[in-house]
Amino acid sequence: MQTMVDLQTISELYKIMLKIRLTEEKVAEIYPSDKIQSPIHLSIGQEAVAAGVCMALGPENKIFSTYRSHGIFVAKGGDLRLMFAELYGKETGCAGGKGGSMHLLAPEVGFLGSSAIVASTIPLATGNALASDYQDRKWVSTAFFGDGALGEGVFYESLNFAILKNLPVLYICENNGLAVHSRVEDRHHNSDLYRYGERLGVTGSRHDGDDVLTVYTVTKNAIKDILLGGPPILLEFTTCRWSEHVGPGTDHDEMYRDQDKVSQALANDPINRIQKVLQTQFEITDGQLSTWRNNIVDEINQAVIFAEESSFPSPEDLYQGVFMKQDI
Amino acid sequence: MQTMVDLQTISELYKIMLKIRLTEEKVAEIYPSDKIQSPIHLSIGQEAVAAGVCMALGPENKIFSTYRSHGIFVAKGGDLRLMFAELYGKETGCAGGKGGSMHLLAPEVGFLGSSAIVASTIPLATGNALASDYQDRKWVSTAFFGDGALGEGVFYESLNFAILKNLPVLYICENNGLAVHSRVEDRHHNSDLYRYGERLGVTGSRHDGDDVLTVYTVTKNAIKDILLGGPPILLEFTTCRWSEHVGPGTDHDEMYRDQDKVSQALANDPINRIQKVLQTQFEITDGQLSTWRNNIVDEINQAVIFAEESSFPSPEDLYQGVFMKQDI
Amino acid sequence: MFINYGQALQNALDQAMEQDPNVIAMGIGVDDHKAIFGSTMGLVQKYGAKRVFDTPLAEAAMTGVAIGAALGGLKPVHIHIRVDFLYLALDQLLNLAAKWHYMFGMQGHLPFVVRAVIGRSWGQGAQHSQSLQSFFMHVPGIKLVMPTTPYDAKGLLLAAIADPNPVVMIEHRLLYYIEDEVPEKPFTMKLGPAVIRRHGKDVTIVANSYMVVEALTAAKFLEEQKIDVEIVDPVCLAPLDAETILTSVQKTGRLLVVDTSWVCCGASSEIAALVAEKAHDALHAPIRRLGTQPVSCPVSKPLEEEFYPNAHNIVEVVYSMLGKKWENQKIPSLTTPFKGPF
Amino acid sequence: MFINYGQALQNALDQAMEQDPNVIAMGIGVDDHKAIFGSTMGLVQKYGAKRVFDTPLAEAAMTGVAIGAALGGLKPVHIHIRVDFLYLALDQLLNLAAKWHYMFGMQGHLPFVVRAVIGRSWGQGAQHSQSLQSFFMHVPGIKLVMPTTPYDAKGLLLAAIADPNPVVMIEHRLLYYIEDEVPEKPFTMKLGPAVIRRHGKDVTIVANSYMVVEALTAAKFLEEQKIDVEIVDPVCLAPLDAETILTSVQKTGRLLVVDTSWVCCGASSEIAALVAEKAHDALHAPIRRLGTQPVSCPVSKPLEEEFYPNAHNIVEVVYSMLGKKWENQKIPSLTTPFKGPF
Ligand SMILES: Cc1ncc(C[n+]2csc(CCOP(=O)(O)OP(=O)(O)O)c2C)c(N)n1
Ligand SMILES: Cc1ncc(C[n+]2csc(CCOP(=O)(O)OP(=O)(O)O)c2C)c(N)n1
Ligand SMILES: [Mg+2]
Ligand SMILES: [Mg+2]
Repeated sequence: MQTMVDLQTISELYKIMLKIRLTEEKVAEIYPSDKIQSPIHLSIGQEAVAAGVCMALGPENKIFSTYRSHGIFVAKGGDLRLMFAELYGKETGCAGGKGGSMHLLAPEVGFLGSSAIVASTIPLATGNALASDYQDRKWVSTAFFGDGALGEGVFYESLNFAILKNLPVLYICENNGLAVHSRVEDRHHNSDLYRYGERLGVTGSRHDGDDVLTVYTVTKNAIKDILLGGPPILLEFTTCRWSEHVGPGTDHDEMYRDQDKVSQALANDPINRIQKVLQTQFEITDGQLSTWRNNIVDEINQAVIFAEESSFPSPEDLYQGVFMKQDI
Repeated sequence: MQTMVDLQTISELYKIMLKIRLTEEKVAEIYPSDKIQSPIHLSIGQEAVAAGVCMALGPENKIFSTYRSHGIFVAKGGDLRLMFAELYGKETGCAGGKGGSMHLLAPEVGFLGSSAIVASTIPLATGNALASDYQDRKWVSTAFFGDGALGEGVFYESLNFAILKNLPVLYICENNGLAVHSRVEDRHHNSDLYRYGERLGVTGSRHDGDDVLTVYTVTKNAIKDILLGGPPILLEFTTCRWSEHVGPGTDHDEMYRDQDKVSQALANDPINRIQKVLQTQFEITDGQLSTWRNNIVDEINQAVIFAEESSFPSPEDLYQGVFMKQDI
Repeated sequence: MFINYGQALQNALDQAMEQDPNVIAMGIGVDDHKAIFGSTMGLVQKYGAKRVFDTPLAEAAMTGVAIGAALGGLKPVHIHIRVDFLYLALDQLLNLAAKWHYMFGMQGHLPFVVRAVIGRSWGQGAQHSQSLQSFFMHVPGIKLVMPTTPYDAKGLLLAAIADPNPVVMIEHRLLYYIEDEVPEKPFTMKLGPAVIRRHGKDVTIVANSYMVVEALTAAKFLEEQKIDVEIVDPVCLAPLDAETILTSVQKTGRLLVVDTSWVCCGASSEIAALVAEKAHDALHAPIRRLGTQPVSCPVSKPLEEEFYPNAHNIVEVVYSMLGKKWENQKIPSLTTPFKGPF
Repeated sequence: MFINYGQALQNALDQAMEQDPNVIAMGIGVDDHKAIFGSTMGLVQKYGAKRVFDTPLAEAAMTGVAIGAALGGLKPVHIHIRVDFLYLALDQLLNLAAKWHYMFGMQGHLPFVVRAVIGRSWGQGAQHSQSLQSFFMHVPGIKLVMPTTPYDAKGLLLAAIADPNPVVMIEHRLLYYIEDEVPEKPFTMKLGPAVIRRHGKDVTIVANSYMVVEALTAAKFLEEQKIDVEIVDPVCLAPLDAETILTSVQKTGRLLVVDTSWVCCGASSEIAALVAEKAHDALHAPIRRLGTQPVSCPVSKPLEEEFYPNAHNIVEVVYSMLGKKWENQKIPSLTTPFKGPF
């Protein structure tokens, strides 16, 4: 499957993943300074899912996501400066400082919003697909959610409606096996999450979410099928959250962790995996890799400077924007 | 399967079904007089489900139901006088006149309550089963709901929890193919409702809900299995609502109705079906049948008289009972 | 046109759909022969099943579907035959829709409308009779309207659909059969200004929805007793037209608020608190509130009658506010009472 | 014992579980190492996984499970780490639990407790900071308590568990780290009576939950300015102890209400309306209300500070109620501000 993806795409995927990783590490580094006064949910270790899915989606297809969205923001092509500014609560942030880390968006590249209520954007993506369908399937709408979301009723309600109306919607379950500190097997009798929509009529499949080429290819195919009129699809990508649930650190030694899974994940860093492909199959040199990395580091540093130098909103801004003014 | 049920049980099932039918007909007869000032949802045509399930449950197992519960009240063994009094809004009613037709209960025979919010008692039965499990599976808790309930998220949330904890709960889906005026196939891509819990881990099966012996036998077996420690079970019983959704009349000619289904159902009256078994296999005479019927008619008439003669609550009763007093 | 409230709603929705192909109507029963008490009658025939469709029973997700569709360029009108079912949709409405535009720094907006009917008629009981306007007033970000007349029904629904924000419209079953003159052409009322239903000088009665009918009944009777009440109908409860209410109280010096819901933390408590804060010095008597009694709605007729506030209660309170004793005469009803079968 | 609020909750739950084998604790995260800010610490180890268990993310059904379990003889304590998630449970709580005992003619009762924490700390944003007490006050049938001190936390939780009715307890994250003396033995507070946190004669401040801390800070400062405020903490908001509030206002002639939530149709509007109705003649100045500003909670620090009412705002309003001009001095804080990382 891997060789079907061209070098440029693979390089792009690699760069996105690295950018996510380095961004998250920068966030974690800054966090203890209290410059980011908002809970953060890092996606270190899960980069391949965001990168593969969002690259396949491109900016024209839409996405709705969760509080754990730094990676998606980056992968979908959001402006990193706006993200850091948002984390800092600055007026230049992607949500004007009002949303914070849990409410990122980048509508200019199809990232329409994210919610801190688990599963709550699944119906939104579904409804957004209804709007697309209304316009001859102009785009695919995507819901991004964790394994925790399959506990919530709206997941089933949404899938039922999506298949009933054959909507152009893609459901991406990023299964890191954990909801906060609760293992998926302690929340579900049957761990085959990708099959949970099956009896409603929504076909699903499970894939290695740490293999970015698989994620990309599978998603690309799903989008193609859907745009051709195919039914909604559920894709489950298995992965591992390296960070603690919320906050800048790690908690690999906590009891709730499956030690084997953690060590395995750390040993199979999804970024290393794709880096190896670039090095061995495409003979990308160390020099090339470090140029890429340096560019990313520069961009991140610029973004941080942008955030630091931006102004806070003024207290009066608090009162702006509850309602949109009538004439749009 | 039918011959495994003894004569006494069959007679009992027949009498319950007939009692439901005649009760509903009496309610419909009274209704235009405005003595019953509350919406009524009749179960004419669906008698076999209530009778078979409730007879199998007996008074020791629990049930939670919906606004369409006259049949369940009768079948579970509730005192008919209290039901009529409740419909009349009298203080002697099973809910003191406060609940009305949509909120029947008969806790003394294990009918713990009913709700007019579709699907809302499914989690209650599940939680009640948790309490049973806590006491070494003392009883099976049953949720009674229509096909409409499978649209609602709590159905899935409840089943997921029930199988996770292996609770002694029985889910009864009374599928009359309609939710108000909406056909099941217009609400669900896949009409195999009994399989909707399958991927969560809850096994289901579908049966002819107009064949009371099947309903009874299948339910009896399910209860036995569950009480022995088996997993929760979903039973779907197909049937037909002869009445309009709400109100005393019929609406067989309305567009939303599947004419074939209606004529077929009317031609296969579930009460006639079991009556035939009694007559042909057990040689029950017409005389015997009419004695039974007369007794039922008497009981119903008595119940109506009881309701008519009972007093309305006094206005001050309005203020009683929001909270239970501390010492119980 | 001389049409009833349900017909006015239908007419508004019809005109909105005719004007704007992005307007869709969805909800349980919108396409059936009962057509939500007639308010969606004929629309599926006229606009087709893509624009007018029944939904599975799934209030939470279907609300999210409306939000997502609004973000995709549609203008959904999501209809519920009972307000009570909105509890299931509150996460979507109050955690998401109400916050969306603000939380995202004014990016993204949600032009959708939720219509829901207060079930009161007879014997609807605890779960089919509620009116939850105060929830939408409490949490910022949703507009909340309660049309009283057929004119309002049309003008407010057209305005709600035109508004770029989420608007919840709470209708009243007992108002559906009231007929009145309504302009044929499309028109919008502003989402904000209150309507003065009756001018008067002795007492300000702020009443909403069906409570306006009871207040008018009371007013007619009081008039014969030479008591002249002013009736202010907020029509739009969020945002609330504080000014019209305050101006009226400045004039009358007395305020009675009558709401379709419970008093505690209800719309009536907000209006009372507002006046207590802002027009304290104008008050000649303590503010009074009337709403449903602090219990669940019972089915039994005598209890149900005791549960709901009515013209008698209004007259009684007005008397006591004016320091007069009420002899409990019979007050002629202005409306024909609801008559079954259901 | 000198313990903090979270420890007091843990202690109460521990004692309730020890006393009554039918008490169970359920909810997302109740059995993990963070133990809901410590408030369920050690309980799964002590009572086992049958009595203390994590649940799938399914607030609606799990609430129904608690109701059904209560009808089966258990006494569930269902815990939510954020109040905001309760929107998902409102159908179960307000359509079912609140109505059950009444609607069924006083048959069946629901001895269960819902605990939920107001998320305010820093940067929690629009969906992790809300406090919905007014919803439970509006719909009859649920008791609603908001403990302020560690003592309350223990006394109210034990009372809530012992109560045969559904009780919702809304806690506050910022109170979790406050320490105080708490009796070791089990004890219950009554679900009803308000607590007078400070006696005074000039102005009555009714404040709840964390707002009591801000009110006390303001009071200390005002004392130095020779202004003597009385602070009434309702503690139980449903049913509400109107008498204690009214008695205080009769004495002071002035009322300021400070609530953790929005003003409109909030707890503060109810208390204001109540006093306007029942103690109108005692009032020497208009009633005032303070709550969160009428927008969604923003993340950005300067906006968040503007959003929440604080001791400064209280002092300012008290000054204006007394007709004095406030020079906007710095008010020394009585608490250490929340400090991250999260
Ligand atoms: C409806 C709801 N319930 C509970 C929470 C608290 N909570 C926040 S994140 C989370 C875990 C979600 O796990 P998952 O969906 O797998 O996403 P992940 O954090 O693993 O990315 C929980 C329970 C919430 N935010 N929303
Ligand atoms: C949550 C909810 N949504 C909508 C309704 C309105 N409603 C009442 S009965 C009904 C149909 C339910 O159909 P089904 O579950 O199949 O039961 P049946 O009436 O066929 O017995 C609907 C939509 C309701 N009561 N509750
Ligand atoms: Mg997860
Ligand atoms: Mg049905």
